[in-house]
Amino acid sequence: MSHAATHPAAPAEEGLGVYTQKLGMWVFLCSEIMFFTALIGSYIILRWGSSESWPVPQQTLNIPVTAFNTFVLICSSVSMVKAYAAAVHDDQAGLKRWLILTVLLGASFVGVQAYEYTHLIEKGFTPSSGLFGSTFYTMTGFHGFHVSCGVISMAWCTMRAFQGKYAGGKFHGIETIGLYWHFVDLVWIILFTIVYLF
Amino acid sequence: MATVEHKHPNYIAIWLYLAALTGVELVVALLHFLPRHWLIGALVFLAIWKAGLVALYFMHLKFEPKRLVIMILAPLPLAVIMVLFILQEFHR
Amino acid sequence: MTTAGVAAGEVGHAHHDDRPFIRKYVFSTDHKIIGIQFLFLSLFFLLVGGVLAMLIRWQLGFPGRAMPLPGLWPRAMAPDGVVLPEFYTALVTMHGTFMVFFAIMPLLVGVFANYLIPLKIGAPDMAFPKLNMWSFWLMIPAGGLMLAGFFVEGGTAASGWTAYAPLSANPEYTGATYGQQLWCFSIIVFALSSLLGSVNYITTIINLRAPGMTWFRLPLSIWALFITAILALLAVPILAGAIIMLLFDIILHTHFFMPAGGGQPLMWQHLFWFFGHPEVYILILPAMGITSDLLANGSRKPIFGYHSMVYAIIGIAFLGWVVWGHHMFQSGMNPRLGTTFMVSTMFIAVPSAIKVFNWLGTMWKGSITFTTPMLNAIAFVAMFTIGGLSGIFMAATPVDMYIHDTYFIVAHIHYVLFGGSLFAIFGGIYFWFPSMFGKMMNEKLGKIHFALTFITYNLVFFPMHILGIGGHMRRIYDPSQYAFLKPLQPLNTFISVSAFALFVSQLPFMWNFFHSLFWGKKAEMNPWHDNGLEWTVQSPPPHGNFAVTPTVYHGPYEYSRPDMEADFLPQNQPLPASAHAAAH
Amino acid sequence: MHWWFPTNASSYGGEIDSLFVLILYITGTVFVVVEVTLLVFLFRYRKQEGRKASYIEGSTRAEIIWTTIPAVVCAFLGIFSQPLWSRIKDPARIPADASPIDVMAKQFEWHFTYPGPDGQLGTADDFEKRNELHVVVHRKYQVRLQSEDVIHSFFIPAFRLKQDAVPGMQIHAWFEPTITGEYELGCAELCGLGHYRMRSRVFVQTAEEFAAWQAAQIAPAAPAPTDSTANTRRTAR
Ligand code: HEA
Ligand code: HEA
Ligand code: CUA
Ligand SMILES: [Cu+2]
Repeated sequence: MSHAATHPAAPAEEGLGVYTQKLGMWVFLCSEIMFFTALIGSYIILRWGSSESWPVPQQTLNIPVTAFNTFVLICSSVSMVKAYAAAVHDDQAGLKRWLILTVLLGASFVGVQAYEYTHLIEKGFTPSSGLFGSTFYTMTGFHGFHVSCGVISMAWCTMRAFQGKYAGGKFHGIETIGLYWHFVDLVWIILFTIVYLF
Repeated sequence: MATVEHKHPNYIAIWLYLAALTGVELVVALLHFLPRHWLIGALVFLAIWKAGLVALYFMHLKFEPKRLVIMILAPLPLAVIMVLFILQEFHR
Repeated sequence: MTTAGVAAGEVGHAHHDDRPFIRKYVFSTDHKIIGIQFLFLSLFFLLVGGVLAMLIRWQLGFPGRAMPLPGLWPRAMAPDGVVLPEFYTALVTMHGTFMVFFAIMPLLVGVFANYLIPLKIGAPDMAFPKLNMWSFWLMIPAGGLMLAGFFVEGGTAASGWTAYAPLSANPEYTGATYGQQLWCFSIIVFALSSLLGSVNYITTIINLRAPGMTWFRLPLSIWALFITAILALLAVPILAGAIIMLLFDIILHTHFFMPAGGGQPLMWQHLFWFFGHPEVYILILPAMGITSDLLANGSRKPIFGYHSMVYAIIGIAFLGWVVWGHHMFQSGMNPRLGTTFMVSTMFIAVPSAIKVFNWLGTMWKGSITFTTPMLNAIAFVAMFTIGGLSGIFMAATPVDMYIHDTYFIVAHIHYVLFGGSLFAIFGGIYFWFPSMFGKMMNEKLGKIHFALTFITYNLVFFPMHILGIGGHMRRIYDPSQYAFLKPLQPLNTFISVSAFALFVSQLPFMWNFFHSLFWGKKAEMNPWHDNGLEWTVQSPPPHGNFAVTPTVYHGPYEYSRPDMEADFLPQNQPLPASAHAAAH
Repeated sequence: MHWWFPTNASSYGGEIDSLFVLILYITGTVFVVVEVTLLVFLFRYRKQEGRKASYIEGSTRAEIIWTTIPAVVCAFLGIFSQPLWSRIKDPARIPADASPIDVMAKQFEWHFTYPGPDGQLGTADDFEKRNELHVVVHRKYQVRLQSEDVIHSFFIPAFRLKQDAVPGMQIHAWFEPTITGEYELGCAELCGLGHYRMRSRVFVQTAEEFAAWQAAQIAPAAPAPTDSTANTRRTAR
């Protein structure tokens, strides 16, 4: 549906050629990039800008568990994109199945992170224990927060899917929320590397 | 709204791809066979690689109009400018 | 495709609005109502900021003298009306914070962006009306949290609007037990509101332009608001991130900015100013856009060099990202970096020059009518130039070494923010009031308000340059502590008296505003003979704006075409047949 | 313009003043040009009966002119200011013969650590002084700024010198007083409620006066407490 249709005479103005929700989500993600730039950037600056020696992450953090968690998040991205494909092809059953899977995977990621946090804090590694603690909890914490938001909205989408809101190839909602979900995954890929592995 | 006509890439393949890369990362990171700065370089490279896969296929940027891609990449230079300036400032 | 995503039927059918009052005027998703809500809210905050400024001026003009009605002031802050040092720093902090985040920014980006964008680009509403509503309703808790500071133990934040760590990172340093936390929370909520706004504006302008409204047919006000939205979109999250870290330093005792734990105090300044300088352009670009529209309209002439005006806006916005260091020349930042920033800062004068001279060019050979909006727009050009030029002094690092953190800076701030932004805002309010409320504001009162404000404003802020050159530091509670400042004290007193006069000069505006709201004379169609689409519908425009989606045939500045009788041509009317070369 | 500035008493202060005045001339010219043109246009092109505004959309030539001129001017200003700046602030270019003084800023006072007769800091004969900076005229000094708590700013208007003192950093600045007399040192960075009275006196003395004073300081007789102890209201740790 476009103005151009109603006014064939007029030169229809090209937007970015992307429907509005998707464009809005991308614009929002640009903002998110800068938000994480602030957090990750500060970590980089504090770690490589200051002369002090930095604790070796692998001695404090539990790499295997987090590696597993990374895998979980990647899986959730796949299930998400599968859900999107299903929505495009109007395969309702598939859509619901993949969405539920995504929610579960996302939730378990948060769960594992909660478990990780509790253990670290028991070991006495807290936000106030040095720059590493400060940056670690801020970055992973805010990523976790984003995942949680994603899980909630995903659950909501699942509900709507069961109400058949995405039937008949109405995939815009799914694609849009999917973009957010993949972005969160993408951020984690970066975080996992520079926080856990360096 | 002709942005969906693209055929869907094989998502499962990309999934395995990502999993494999993660495996490589772990190997590189945990069995320290590389000198420190090489290690960092390799890991950053792998991370960007993975991120690229997610962005290109899962977020199907590969199939979006150029202008959108440009718009999305716009913040990155700013981010880099900020971090590099501040970094070299403390790195004395 | 233009309106991809706008539900069918929604497009261009201004249906008369039968929603209940609460959905229509309170929790409204109509961009016009939201804009007007922003108008009232931010004018209120402007008043708050103004009152705080008066208290500041009282203390500076008459150090240690009890304020009028001593009983009125809370004992903790001003026992028997005498301002305490801790209260003074709180005043300065809150004044800056309210003016920047809660008055000028919402006035420009909240009011005009919301009200004008859909109307001027021929869209029925914003791309995401619900988000838009939220962006307004978030401003209420944000402002509430900020005001709450005055009522908690230890008072409001007191580390300046720049909240330099570590002063801000440990309540013991300022004595503001909870104030700084409240400040942080408030700004975080504000950041959310701003984010929702920006996403809306950008998406709307990209995707919802009416047919024919090509990029280079957009009014400069819309161009400015578009670029501003991008700046806000990318700058504000940096502030949010920094403030979150600051907050954690305060409540979780992290060490981001605390040298004790290995943190970097200067990192706060870098992050803050990486946001802060784009922020100051957020505060001026829309004002520039509005000025351009008003000047073209007021001198009945096309804007001079439309394209370069657009590129100048983009240039300023881009350069704005690489100059933040000019706030940190004396901060202990690497001096070589200082040189880089000096040069980049100097070059911002270039796009600004283009704008100033093109404004002059616009008036050249015009037919200038001195309506209140036009007067304010002219004042913008005159005053922004002063403020901008004073920026050049500070850009020169050696000079900045002397005038940094003196009243020279304070003078600069106010010449750009009051002389610039606020005059443009006044002009904008006078200009679009008829469209917003269907009533005209009183011209005579408007002119009185303008004249008084213009004079007293200069009496207040021009002498501040001299204070600055005299070495008068900023943010000091009692200048008379310093022998070398004693001779300047009379000047301080003079400034204060003028400041009170300036405040009084705002009364005609307030009266005019509220009186016209109810008893103003009815605005006829297109009272200013403007070309904008917002004037092609009745005022106030109906819900959904346009009965039929307008088609745009030419740029917004077709004034006094030689081949036409009328001296204006709204954008939705075709060029006269004689026009061979189509305007951009 | 001297009636504006406090009298300059440092070696480079004069250059800063004249740079200021230079910029003042440049911007002043721009200011006059802009404002006068504006006023002339306002009068000349005010609405008059029978005169229609002429339809002019711009002039590339004009725009190129008023883009390049400011560009040139600003480039010139930048290049012109740079040497003075790096001479004053570049850590590498602090005069080698500058005698050191340690400055510790804390809410809300200045602590100075002077070298004893040996001219070396960190030796036994160092001595401390609060809110009193004594220096010898025509001798170069290197102040090593540190802060105990928050950011302060070491500002001696008469020397045109300003440099923040940042906790966790040691920042060096130098100056050479040129006129004997008493001046003031202020704190130029908001550092809390006592910011306004974080003030120290600066004595520029002849070598003899200084030597005498120095002797008096090192002598067992404890230095008399200086005035501003009285109004230290709250001191955060
Ligand atoms: C609307 C807000 C606004 C705007 C538009 C500007 C515009 C500029 N500002 Fe300003 N600035 C502030 C708001 C703003 N500033 C605030 C709030 C602070 C204080 C923050 C704080 O510490 O609290 C500040 C502080 C500040 C500093 C730090 C001072 C210090 O703390 O030591 C500096 C230093 O370089 C600076 C420079 C400039 C420059 C070069 C411009 C340029 O963009 C100006 C360009 C315009 C012109 C130059 C005039 C028009 C041009 C011509 C007529 C052409 C001819 C000109 C020449 C040939 C020179 N500003
Ligand atoms: C846009 C921003 C803005 C505006 C408009 C003002 C307006 C004023 N400011 Fe502001 N000021 C700042 C931004 C602004 N200021 C900032 C950012 C700082 C730095 C803070 C810091 O150091 O941290 C500062 C600091 C500052 C100082 C320095 C304090 C110090 O360093 O110790 C002083 C001192 O005189 C001062 C004075 C004034 C005065 C007298 C006004 C007068 O112009 C006020 C006149 C009154 C009004 C303009 C309000 C009138 C009300 C209306 C018109 C609304 C009508 C209402 C309805 C219709 C409902 N300001
Ligand atoms: Cu110390 Cu201000
Ligand atoms: Cu700036």
